[in-house]
Amino acid sequence: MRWRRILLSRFFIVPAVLLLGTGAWNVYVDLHAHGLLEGSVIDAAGKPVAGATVILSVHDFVTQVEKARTRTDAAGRFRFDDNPSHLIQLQAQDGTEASPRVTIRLWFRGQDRVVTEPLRLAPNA
Amino acid sequence: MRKLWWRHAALIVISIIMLAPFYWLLKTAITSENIYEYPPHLLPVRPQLFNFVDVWYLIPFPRYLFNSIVVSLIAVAGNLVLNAMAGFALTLPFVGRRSVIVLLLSCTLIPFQATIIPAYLITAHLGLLDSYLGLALPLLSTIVCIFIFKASFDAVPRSLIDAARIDGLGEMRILLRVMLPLSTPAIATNIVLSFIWSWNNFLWPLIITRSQDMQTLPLGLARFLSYMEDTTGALYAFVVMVLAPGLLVFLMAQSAFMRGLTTGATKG
Amino acid sequence: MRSRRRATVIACFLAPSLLIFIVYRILPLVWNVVLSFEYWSPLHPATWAGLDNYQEMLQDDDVFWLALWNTLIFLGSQPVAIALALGIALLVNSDLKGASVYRTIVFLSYPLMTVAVAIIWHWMYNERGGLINYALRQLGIIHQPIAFLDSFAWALPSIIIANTWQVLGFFMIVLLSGLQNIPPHLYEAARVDGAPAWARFFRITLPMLRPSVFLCLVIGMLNSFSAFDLIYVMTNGGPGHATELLITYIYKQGFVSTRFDYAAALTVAQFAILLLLTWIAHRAVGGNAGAIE
Amino acid sequence: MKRRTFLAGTAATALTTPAIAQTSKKLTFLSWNIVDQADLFKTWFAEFGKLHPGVEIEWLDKKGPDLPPFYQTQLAAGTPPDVVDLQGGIGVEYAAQGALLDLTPYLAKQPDVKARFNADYLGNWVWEGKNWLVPFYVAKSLLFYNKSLFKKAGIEAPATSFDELLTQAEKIGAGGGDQTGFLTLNFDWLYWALFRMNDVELLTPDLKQPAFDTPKMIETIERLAKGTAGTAINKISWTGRWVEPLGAFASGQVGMLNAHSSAYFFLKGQGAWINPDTLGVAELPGNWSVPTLHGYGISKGTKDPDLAWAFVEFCTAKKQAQEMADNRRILTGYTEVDDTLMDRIKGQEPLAYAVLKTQLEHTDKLCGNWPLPSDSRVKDAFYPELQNALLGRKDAKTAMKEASRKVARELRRA
Repeated sequence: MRWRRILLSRFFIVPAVLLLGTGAWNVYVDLHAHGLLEGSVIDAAGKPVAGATVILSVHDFVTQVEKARTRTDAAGRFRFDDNPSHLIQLQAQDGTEASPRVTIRLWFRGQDRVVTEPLRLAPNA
Repeated sequence: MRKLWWRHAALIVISIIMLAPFYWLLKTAITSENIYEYPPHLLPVRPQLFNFVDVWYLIPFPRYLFNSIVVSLIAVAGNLVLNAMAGFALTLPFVGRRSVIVLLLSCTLIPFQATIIPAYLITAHLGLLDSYLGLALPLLSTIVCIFIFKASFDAVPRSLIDAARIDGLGEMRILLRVMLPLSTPAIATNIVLSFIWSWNNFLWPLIITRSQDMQTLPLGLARFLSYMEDTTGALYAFVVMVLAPGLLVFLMAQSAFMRGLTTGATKG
Repeated sequence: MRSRRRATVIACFLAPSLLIFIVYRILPLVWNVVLSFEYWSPLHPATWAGLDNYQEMLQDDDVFWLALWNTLIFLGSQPVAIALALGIALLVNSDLKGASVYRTIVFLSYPLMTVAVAIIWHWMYNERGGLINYALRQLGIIHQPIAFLDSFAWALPSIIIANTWQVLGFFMIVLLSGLQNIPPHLYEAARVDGAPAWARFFRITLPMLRPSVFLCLVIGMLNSFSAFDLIYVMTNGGPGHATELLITYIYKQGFVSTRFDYAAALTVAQFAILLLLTWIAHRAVGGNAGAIE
Repeated sequence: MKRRTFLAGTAATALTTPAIAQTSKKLTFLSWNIVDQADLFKTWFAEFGKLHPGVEIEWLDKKGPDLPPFYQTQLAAGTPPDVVDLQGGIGVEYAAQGALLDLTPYLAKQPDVKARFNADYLGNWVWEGKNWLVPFYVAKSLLFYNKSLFKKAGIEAPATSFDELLTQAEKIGAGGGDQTGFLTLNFDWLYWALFRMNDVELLTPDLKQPAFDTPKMIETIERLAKGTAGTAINKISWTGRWVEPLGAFASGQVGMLNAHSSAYFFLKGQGAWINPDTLGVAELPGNWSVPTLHGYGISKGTKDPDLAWAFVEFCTAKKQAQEMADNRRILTGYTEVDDTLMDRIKGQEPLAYAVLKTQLEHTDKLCGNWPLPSDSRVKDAFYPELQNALLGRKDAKTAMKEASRKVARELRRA
């Protein structure tokens, strides 16, 4: 009988729930943290742009370091598969035109994410 | 019943004053607005939880949390054992009892900040630098908690103690079998107070820890404060993460703690 | 033979605690006392200085007197906090519905880390975006924002309010436990004699609360040490030396100006002053230090 | 740091084993709040380990206000860290106390190492003719100004004299709202250029006597106090520490700010309005500036001075200095490395380029960096009195007489 009282007491339930939650979250993170990042680049008129370079830079509190570059395919889509961070900025460049820096915040490092909002190129002001 | 309404009103005002800083802390943690703009917004603007993610990766939070927990557990265990024994010894009449009490009382008046170098030299001599025991050693016993135990032991009726002595129980068994079961409230108070004081200790860990992974939460907070001097949401998110464990433990234990302190040691 | 066995038992019950206090409190105090009569810095051998440190402290150092004055003001604010806590304790000490909820709310601020409390209040006193300036301006009490932590007049009161906010809960709890230890029959007798509420309060409640009040005063004195973190983070001594307490001045003299000998003299002075104050408080409460509830 | 360390940590608890593992040779490096470069340091330590097999580096990092207590306690215990990162006045103070190793012989033996550094910055830590620290992070005070407020007040260019500076401040201050003209940081003598441009000297050339109690000083203080009473000079200049003054300037209500280059990154984070068109950068009148330098020093109590020097030389070598400069966008005092950094960010961040450029010019006009063994005590004796005079709580004459008496006593005692 004493064991039942302890099991139901607050001091057991709250830590148990916390540990369960952490464990479940860890499993979810492992399944979704391959660093995949996909998105698309369009020009001012909205047409996909092929061959544009997309720069991925990791944004730290103090510094900002460029980590990877890739080019868009024929359909204007680009794909990174080694995103190391949880706070990154994407910028597309094609000749003189460039898109504004888009900040993307993820829930954990390397979270797989498809960027729905395309990077829109604008003539370099 | 008019008095009741007036009493509730006063208590509500007091509660608002006590809770306002917590609300502001939470609000700033979930929005990273630059809190230098005037007028400040009463309701959160564009709330988002990403500050917590940034903080989680910048400061090794689990490691600091783990260190703080281990040190606090050692301190709480030490406090319970040492304070109970000292409290019980002070209830027994012996020569020089008053001078020991005065000595203990005057010990509370020695500020820790002034004892850092000798304390460090002694701990270094014991070879406990940069270790959990070294961190917890000065906190193993607290004078206020000794007196809390002493008060609750004084209130135990003499008849019970004399009966136990007649049955031939040794002093230690009297303490364990007779005294402690009757003063669970004092135990609860001791646990909560020693946990709070060891959890909040800032200066001693600063001096005695060397490596990164021995630091405790207050050091992580002080480190973050200097590293992120400005007041965006990240600093406040970290403050929330630092306070949450302590508050969680307190809220869980508070009913026993409140009952302990407010129902007094024993009736009559 | 039995009393000698009892003495050894008492000795080994007291020994561990006393050992901790001797090693981490008394030995350092002795170290400070010895050092206060010498010239010493970490790499030089100690040379005898006689009363030079004390003489400099008393005659030459006006910051010492300012820090002492600030410390006394700070200690003077503790009875105000105790009175406030007594008011709240009386309010809560009834069979009000929700009384325990109010108790928890008021006590919620005590377990917080003083460094965290300092960060919160440091921002709340901010001139531009701070909550207090905003509230005062909305209520029309002030028109121009006050830079609380940067003004010589407001800096110390601001620190005292932040400290009171944190310790109010603990004082309330200690006083509440004192209140509830007062046997109810005393009140019935007074009510039967027709004594009005305030007479009951002054003739019964207050005298019976003496031990709790004394414990609060001792805790209040300890608060002047824990206020170190508050001042270290909020104002670091404040504009000029406006919020310099003895405890922060000792830390600065020791570790910033690397004058450990002078800091030792300050430590001894502070210890002596606090000992005197404790003795006075002890006397005022009707001297019986042992009966602390 | 995988998230699961929290769970793994709770399982494997080594309760009492001291963390200082005994290996063949251990070098302790104490840095001043550079925790953001943990990854960079790991690569350095690995590389240094390859050059010196069997050497293990223990890296400690303490933030600014916490480093002195930690270092002094280690000194008292006789176990000072071998290599220590010190800042400005503290460097000379610890050298004068005999805590640091004289680096002159090492620099003499390796002139190529000595040639790396900008002579003025290297000279910042010369005391009694000896070198005590080598710089690795240099900054000095400069004038940031709000171009939009300048335009609104009809001011074309930053001031070239103290009088012009005050009149410009008054003009901007009169702009209404809670606008103020000028604001300065006040820690580590950063404000001293204001007095140096008025030919005020703090001490006599032999650094033994105070020399600031002059009519010129009284006049300068009275003019600054009049400005502080009005809206020309923001009061936070004399009472704020870091977050308050820079936050006030970042809110866009202050015309000019006297601060050093590392303040720029804080301003950029706080002020959304800051871009090359709205934030101007210039030297203070007379090109005077106060340096705040970080340098590597070696504790005299080190067990292996040559190994410690090898580590200092390694950390300030071209490759390492370049990595530190690129990561933190700072100038290292290593002339060659700084030039390459400047070329790189010239295109990328024009504003950062403009800020950092001021740090490399007029390094012959440094002030406020006297090699004083009791720098913090002189500062603690002087500044409160100056502050009282500037805030109008005391008249300048009595404040300076009192400050002069106190500073003389501190100098006598050192």
